[in-house]
Amino acid sequence: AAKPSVGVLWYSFSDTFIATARQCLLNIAKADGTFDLQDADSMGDVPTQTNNLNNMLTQGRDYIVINNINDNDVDNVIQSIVDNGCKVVMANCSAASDETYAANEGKVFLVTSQATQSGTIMGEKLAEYWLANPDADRNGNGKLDYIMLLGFQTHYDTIVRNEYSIAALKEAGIEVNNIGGDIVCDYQRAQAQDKVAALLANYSDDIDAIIACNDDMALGAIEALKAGGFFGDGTYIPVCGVDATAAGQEAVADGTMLVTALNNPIKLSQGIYKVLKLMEAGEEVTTESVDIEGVHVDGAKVWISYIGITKDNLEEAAYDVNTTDF
Amino acid sequence: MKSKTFDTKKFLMNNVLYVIMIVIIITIAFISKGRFLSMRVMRDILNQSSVRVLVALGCMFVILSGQADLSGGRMVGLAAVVSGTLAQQQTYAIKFWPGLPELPVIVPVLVSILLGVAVGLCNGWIVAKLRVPAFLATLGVQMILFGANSLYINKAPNNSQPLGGILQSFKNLGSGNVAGINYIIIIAVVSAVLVHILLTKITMGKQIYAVGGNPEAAKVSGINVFKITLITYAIAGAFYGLAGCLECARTGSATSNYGLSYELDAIASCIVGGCSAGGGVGGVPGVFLGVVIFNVINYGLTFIGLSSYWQYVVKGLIIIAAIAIDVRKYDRKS
Amino acid sequence: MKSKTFDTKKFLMNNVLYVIMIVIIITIAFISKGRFLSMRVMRDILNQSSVRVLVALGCMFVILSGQADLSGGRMVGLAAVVSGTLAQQQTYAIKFWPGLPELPVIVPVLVSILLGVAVGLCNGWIVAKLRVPAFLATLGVQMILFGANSLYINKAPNNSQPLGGILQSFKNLGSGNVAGINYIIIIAVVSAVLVHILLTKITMGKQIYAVGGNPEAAKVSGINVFKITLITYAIAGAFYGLAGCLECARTGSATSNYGLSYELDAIASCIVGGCSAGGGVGGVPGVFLGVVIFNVINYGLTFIGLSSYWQYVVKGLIIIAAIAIDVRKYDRKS
Amino acid sequence: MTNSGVLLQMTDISKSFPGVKALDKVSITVRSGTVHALMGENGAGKSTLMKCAFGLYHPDEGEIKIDGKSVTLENPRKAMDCGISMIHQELQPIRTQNVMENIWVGRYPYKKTGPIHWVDEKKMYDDTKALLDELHIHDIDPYTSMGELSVSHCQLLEIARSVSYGAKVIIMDEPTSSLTDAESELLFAIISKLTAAGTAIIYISHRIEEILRLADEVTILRDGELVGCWPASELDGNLIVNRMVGREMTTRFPPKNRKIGEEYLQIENFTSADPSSFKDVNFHVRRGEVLGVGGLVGAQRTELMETVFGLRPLASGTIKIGGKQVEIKNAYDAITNGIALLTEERRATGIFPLLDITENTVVAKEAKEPEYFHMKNGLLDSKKRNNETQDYVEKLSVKTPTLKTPIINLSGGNQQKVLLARWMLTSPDILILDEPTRGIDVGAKFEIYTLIEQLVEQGKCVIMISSEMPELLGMCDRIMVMCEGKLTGILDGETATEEQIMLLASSYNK
Ligand SMILES: Nc1ncnc2c1ncn2[C@@H]1O[C@H](COP(=O)(O)OP(=O)(O)OP(=O)(O)O)[C@@H](O)[C@H]1O
Ligand SMILES: Nc1ncnc2c1ncn2[C@@H]1O[C@H](COP(=O)(O)OP(=O)(O)OP(=O)(O)O)[C@@H](O)[C@H]1O
Ligand SMILES: [Mg+2]
Ligand SMILES: [Mg+2]
Repeated sequence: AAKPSVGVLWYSFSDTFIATARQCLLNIAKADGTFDLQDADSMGDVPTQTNNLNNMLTQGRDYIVINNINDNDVDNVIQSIVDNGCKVVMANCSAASDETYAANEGKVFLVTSQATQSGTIMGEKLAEYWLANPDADRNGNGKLDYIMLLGFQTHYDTIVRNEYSIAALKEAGIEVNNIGGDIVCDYQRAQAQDKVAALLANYSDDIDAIIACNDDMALGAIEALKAGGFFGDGTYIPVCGVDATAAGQEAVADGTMLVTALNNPIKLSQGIYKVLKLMEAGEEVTTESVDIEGVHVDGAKVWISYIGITKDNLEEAAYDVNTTDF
Repeated sequence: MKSKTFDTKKFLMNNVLYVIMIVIIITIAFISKGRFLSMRVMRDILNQSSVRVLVALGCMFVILSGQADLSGGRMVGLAAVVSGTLAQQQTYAIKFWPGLPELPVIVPVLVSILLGVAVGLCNGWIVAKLRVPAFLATLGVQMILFGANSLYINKAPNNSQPLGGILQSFKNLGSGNVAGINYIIIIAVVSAVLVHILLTKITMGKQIYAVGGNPEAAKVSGINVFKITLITYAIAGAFYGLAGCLECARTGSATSNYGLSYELDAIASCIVGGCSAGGGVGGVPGVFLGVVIFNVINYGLTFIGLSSYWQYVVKGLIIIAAIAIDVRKYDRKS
Repeated sequence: MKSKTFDTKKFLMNNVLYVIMIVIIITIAFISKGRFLSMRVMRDILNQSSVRVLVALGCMFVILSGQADLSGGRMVGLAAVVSGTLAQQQTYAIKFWPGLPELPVIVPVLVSILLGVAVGLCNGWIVAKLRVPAFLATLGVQMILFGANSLYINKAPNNSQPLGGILQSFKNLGSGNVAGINYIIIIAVVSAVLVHILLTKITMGKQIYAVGGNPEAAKVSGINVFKITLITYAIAGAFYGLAGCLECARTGSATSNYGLSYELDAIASCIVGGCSAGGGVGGVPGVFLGVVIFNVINYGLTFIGLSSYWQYVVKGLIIIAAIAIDVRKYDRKS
Repeated sequence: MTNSGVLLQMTDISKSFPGVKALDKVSITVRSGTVHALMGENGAGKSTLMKCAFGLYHPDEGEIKIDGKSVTLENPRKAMDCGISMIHQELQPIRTQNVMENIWVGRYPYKKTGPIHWVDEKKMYDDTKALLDELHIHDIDPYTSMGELSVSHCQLLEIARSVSYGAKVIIMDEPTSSLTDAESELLFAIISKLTAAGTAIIYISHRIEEILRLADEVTILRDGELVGCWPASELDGNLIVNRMVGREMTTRFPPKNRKIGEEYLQIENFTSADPSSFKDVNFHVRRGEVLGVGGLVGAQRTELMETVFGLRPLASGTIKIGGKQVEIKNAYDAITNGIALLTEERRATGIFPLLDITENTVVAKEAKEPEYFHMKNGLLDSKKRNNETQDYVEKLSVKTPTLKTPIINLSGGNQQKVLLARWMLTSPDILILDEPTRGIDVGAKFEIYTLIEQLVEQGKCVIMISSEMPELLGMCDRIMVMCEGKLTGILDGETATEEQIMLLASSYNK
């Protein structure tokens, strides 16, 4: 008999995190061999995701794994998949309404980190640094003057990282001041580097911190800071990133990046695959049956925790993309 | 007799592309063990082509008149967002315009189209009156549109979130059907037919070809080149607006990123469909075919599960090979 | 006397853009209370312009010869990734080519350039021999390049991670300087001067203008249009390759997304700088200025802390306004 | 002269371009039912004056009156509404559209439903057919794509178009320059029909015989200034020429002093790869000889010569130069074998419109001998390029403000001279000229003939395709005549007559 088939819709193959998770899921599926698994790229675009989903449904897949970006139409999207006779794993995206999970018990699961955590981690670590270093207020205005480097404007991760990092700072009782407004760098290093260079030329003495919605942009900012004379002679500006890419970890190691929030792509892939296996076997999805460290199950929701990676816990950032365990 | 030779040639030309498309379809069908040859696949492809057909039809007007238009994609995005904000449920928590009553479906549609026309008139005016080269003019407008869209969607309480809570009646426009044929397919086909009539049966259509074929000759023959330029951009804008509105209806959401690089796809479809980049040559059947070919490739390669990275490579190769074969038929004739 | 009038016109023409640029600079300086007028800002802007100048110079060759090239941006991306993988430290955990010894800086540079030339020759061959319209040909190549790049960078153990662990010697190429002037600025300026000489003082340069000015007439005059087309695309490719390699050196990293839409910026800079999209008109000083204007705007608007969304709007408006004023100067004279 | 019947009156018109005062207080008065010839050397300002009358240029000063009413002609549409139509000297048709669309462009016949104007294809076809029939243009189908037609057919259609407006004043800017004699006769018949009906024709031509035959009045310009206006009856050829060039000119052709040598170029069994083109053509040219090529439109003269030059594919046949068989696959091969070809379609295959005079002149020489203009360091020697260009500009009296002027800004005749300079500069052994004096004024023609004469005296070969009989008879040692792709005869230049040529040129016609 033909293997059960899985269609995976990733938000964007150009995204480092997704590319890694994707590769890992492919590796696991190949090694395990239970499923016939194929994936597609939504290219960061809702219409493309819609097209690809139709395509998958037409092919008559048994399972759909969807890294949904059509955030505000989630319930419809999921319901339409279920109505086509597929079971769904929502991957690394915002949750559907509770009714949707209730109405499709055993057919719809969510495997995700809480994206908001990534913002919170950056905010908390920055707050810690700020409170521990009185001279972190470089212009002495009593406010934390920060630059916020955004990915794509309407990308969910960008929105929550922006919002929750600042919220965490305020939570810690710190007054903040934004410099440069919304700086959109499309998650790209070169753009971040050029824009931070320009901001530095004007606000060199004011900037207290740089928050970037991913490591690439954080690294671009660090290059610009280096070119602007920072880091060399003890002048330091904290830079926060997300993803804990290999290059990001290096920067944390050499002290140029304060923190990077790790959303472990391996755990995401493992979690997705585990849920697929459990559904195929008709078993219940629980924290115990999923059995991945740092992952807990709450009904139909499988949560993976972000961890903040700093100099002190670098070893926790290590993961092996080529693993085939799950 | 001469007119007959010409038609045969034209017919043959279209044939080459049809043949190529059929070859692609058969190949994909073969790989997918026949599953590709189903009504559902056909409907999917037409469905996905619909919005693109509208964008390409709009773009075609500008290309026929000998100009270029890079603003199409971002106009689609703006229209998607604007129509989305006008078609939200009363109950939606972060309704964009909290005070706004639920509007009939026609309102966001009309607003999108009118917005498109307005932007198109700007494009045309900048090109024809300010004499800014079309590439730069429409690139500039593209940036402005994206900026405006970003600012708009960033308005509180929405704060850059993808639009949600779209009215079911509006979404039906994008996903509903009559007798199994989706509305958007009908809209695209009807538009194509109307444009075909406009271009071949109406004096204005002929004038567009004349302006694109040789603007100087058109001018000395008393054609108001300025007016024609304005009109082509305005019609293009109208189609982009309609397309954006339908894209929102179809997906039930909208972000400022909608429509990204649709204009390049549209230009490519037009040229694949036989439009000359210099203007004056081309028509609806070719452009329609061009769009469908692109969508067959996109859909088909995903259908057979080719990895996205390989899809780029294969798609690039197919386009180049198809056109390289397609241009060959001119050889035999001259 | 007569020749004098003409030169004044030409001088004035360049002046208009210079004047516009100076107005922009003064406005920004005014807003930033003078801080914009510093050596550091100038150096930053030139620094950020350098890679773009190289891409625009390459693109200019193709535009001058009357063709189009959309493959530039993705070629930059491919060259950035390839050169990055050839310039990693031995000790880097996920070294792309684990067995590879540390190579001298010149190797990745040369490989990038040669790769660019090879891709350029493909472009030229598809356009000139297969007669695929340049827009489609280079769009196809663009897709293939991106696909190839994505596949390459996805190779284990790297698995699509941004390249890291770039050798300091290689990074120095991008950020080092001599006498306070960055290497990349020197490379850009020297390239510009060489290209200027090639175009104005070498027969081949003149032939490129001729081919762009009227390919039929060029053919009749004994120019090998095929060869010139190949050469222009190859030179363009070489510049893209060099630019990509420097982009990697400058940022100390590379992903498959590097270079995204650089080709549009390059085309826009060329046209702002006075190149005709139809070919045969334009030159290095204009293109250089065009690139710098774009970078002054980009840099300046960020400098004064204007939010990205507003930047799009303002940038679009400035481009349209600048060119609308720029074309006016022809009026006064005829 | 009375003011009766004055249709168009232009008074004190001035117009300047960068570096040129093209018109300086020029006046012209055109009467109903007359042919008003406008004459002057290349660059005298004829086309510019007419473009002012047609609303394409706006005069810097001066007044235009139509039917006694002062008008401002903002654009061609306005001029047309005022009853003016024009045959343009340098206009290209819309190649992508068919014949009838080209004729009715901008005023397609239509049927109205509400605001919609449906193109009335049938009426358009019938009207075209009727128009072409009326003008005795029988061999063009209204559905033919314009791009497939020869230059002369395009020109005939341009004439048909201008007539179809039913205008009161028709401006004809060198209407016969790309027509053969037979076709020109067609035009003359049309003109007499029109004038009989009261239409006024403004007629620009460099062919004096035509002027003397057609014109009622002649206005002569020189260097943008009005020389004067005379009734044609008071003028003869010499008077016109003298007033145009401002000096005595007695002969039309330079004295011949030819020493004809051995056969140098031999064409054997030439058959085109295009089955509808020439077949099995054999001819030769001797050193120091001018070989004329005569024939009607469609005789495939152009195709034959372009094939010799390597621009079109050959099915079979050989070329021998100086007794040695050579292979010519493209223009470069031809040029390096000492052949030069001045093509017929100046705009399409001749000029580089936006490049300057120097670039336009040196391009072929540079392709042939890249080192020729090099300095010792391998860079181009601008001075040498300019000097050699300047030499030819003077030798051919090209009227241009500077060497840096884009060639598109030159008058048509002066563009032609620059192209001639381009080929002379390659110092060819075999110079093929396809309608070399098209649009060239008498003075310049004489200069070109003199150049040809000098070339043959140096033992070079010249092949000259021409549709101007007097030119063929006046310049050629032998005249080869073609008809529908076949060589129908070779006549001796000394003894040949126009009748003989015509007979051979039409000998394959039914
Ligand atoms: N658009 C233009 N820009 C610049 N100069 C021009 C332009 N048009 C014409 N001229 C110049 O004006 C002068 C008159 O040109 P015009 O075309 O009227 O001459 P013409 O008498 O028609 O000559 P020909 O017999 O060669 O056609 C020439 O010196 C020409 O170079
Ligand atoms: N009857 C025709 N129908 C279509 N195309 C034609 C016809 N006659 C000529 N042509 C085209 O016009 C161009 C010139 O052709 P050809 O050599 O036949 O003319 P020619 O006798 O040299 O005329 P001319 O005296 O104008 O130079 C060629 O491109 C040819 O294909
Ligand atoms: Mg502070
Ligand atoms: Mg003239």
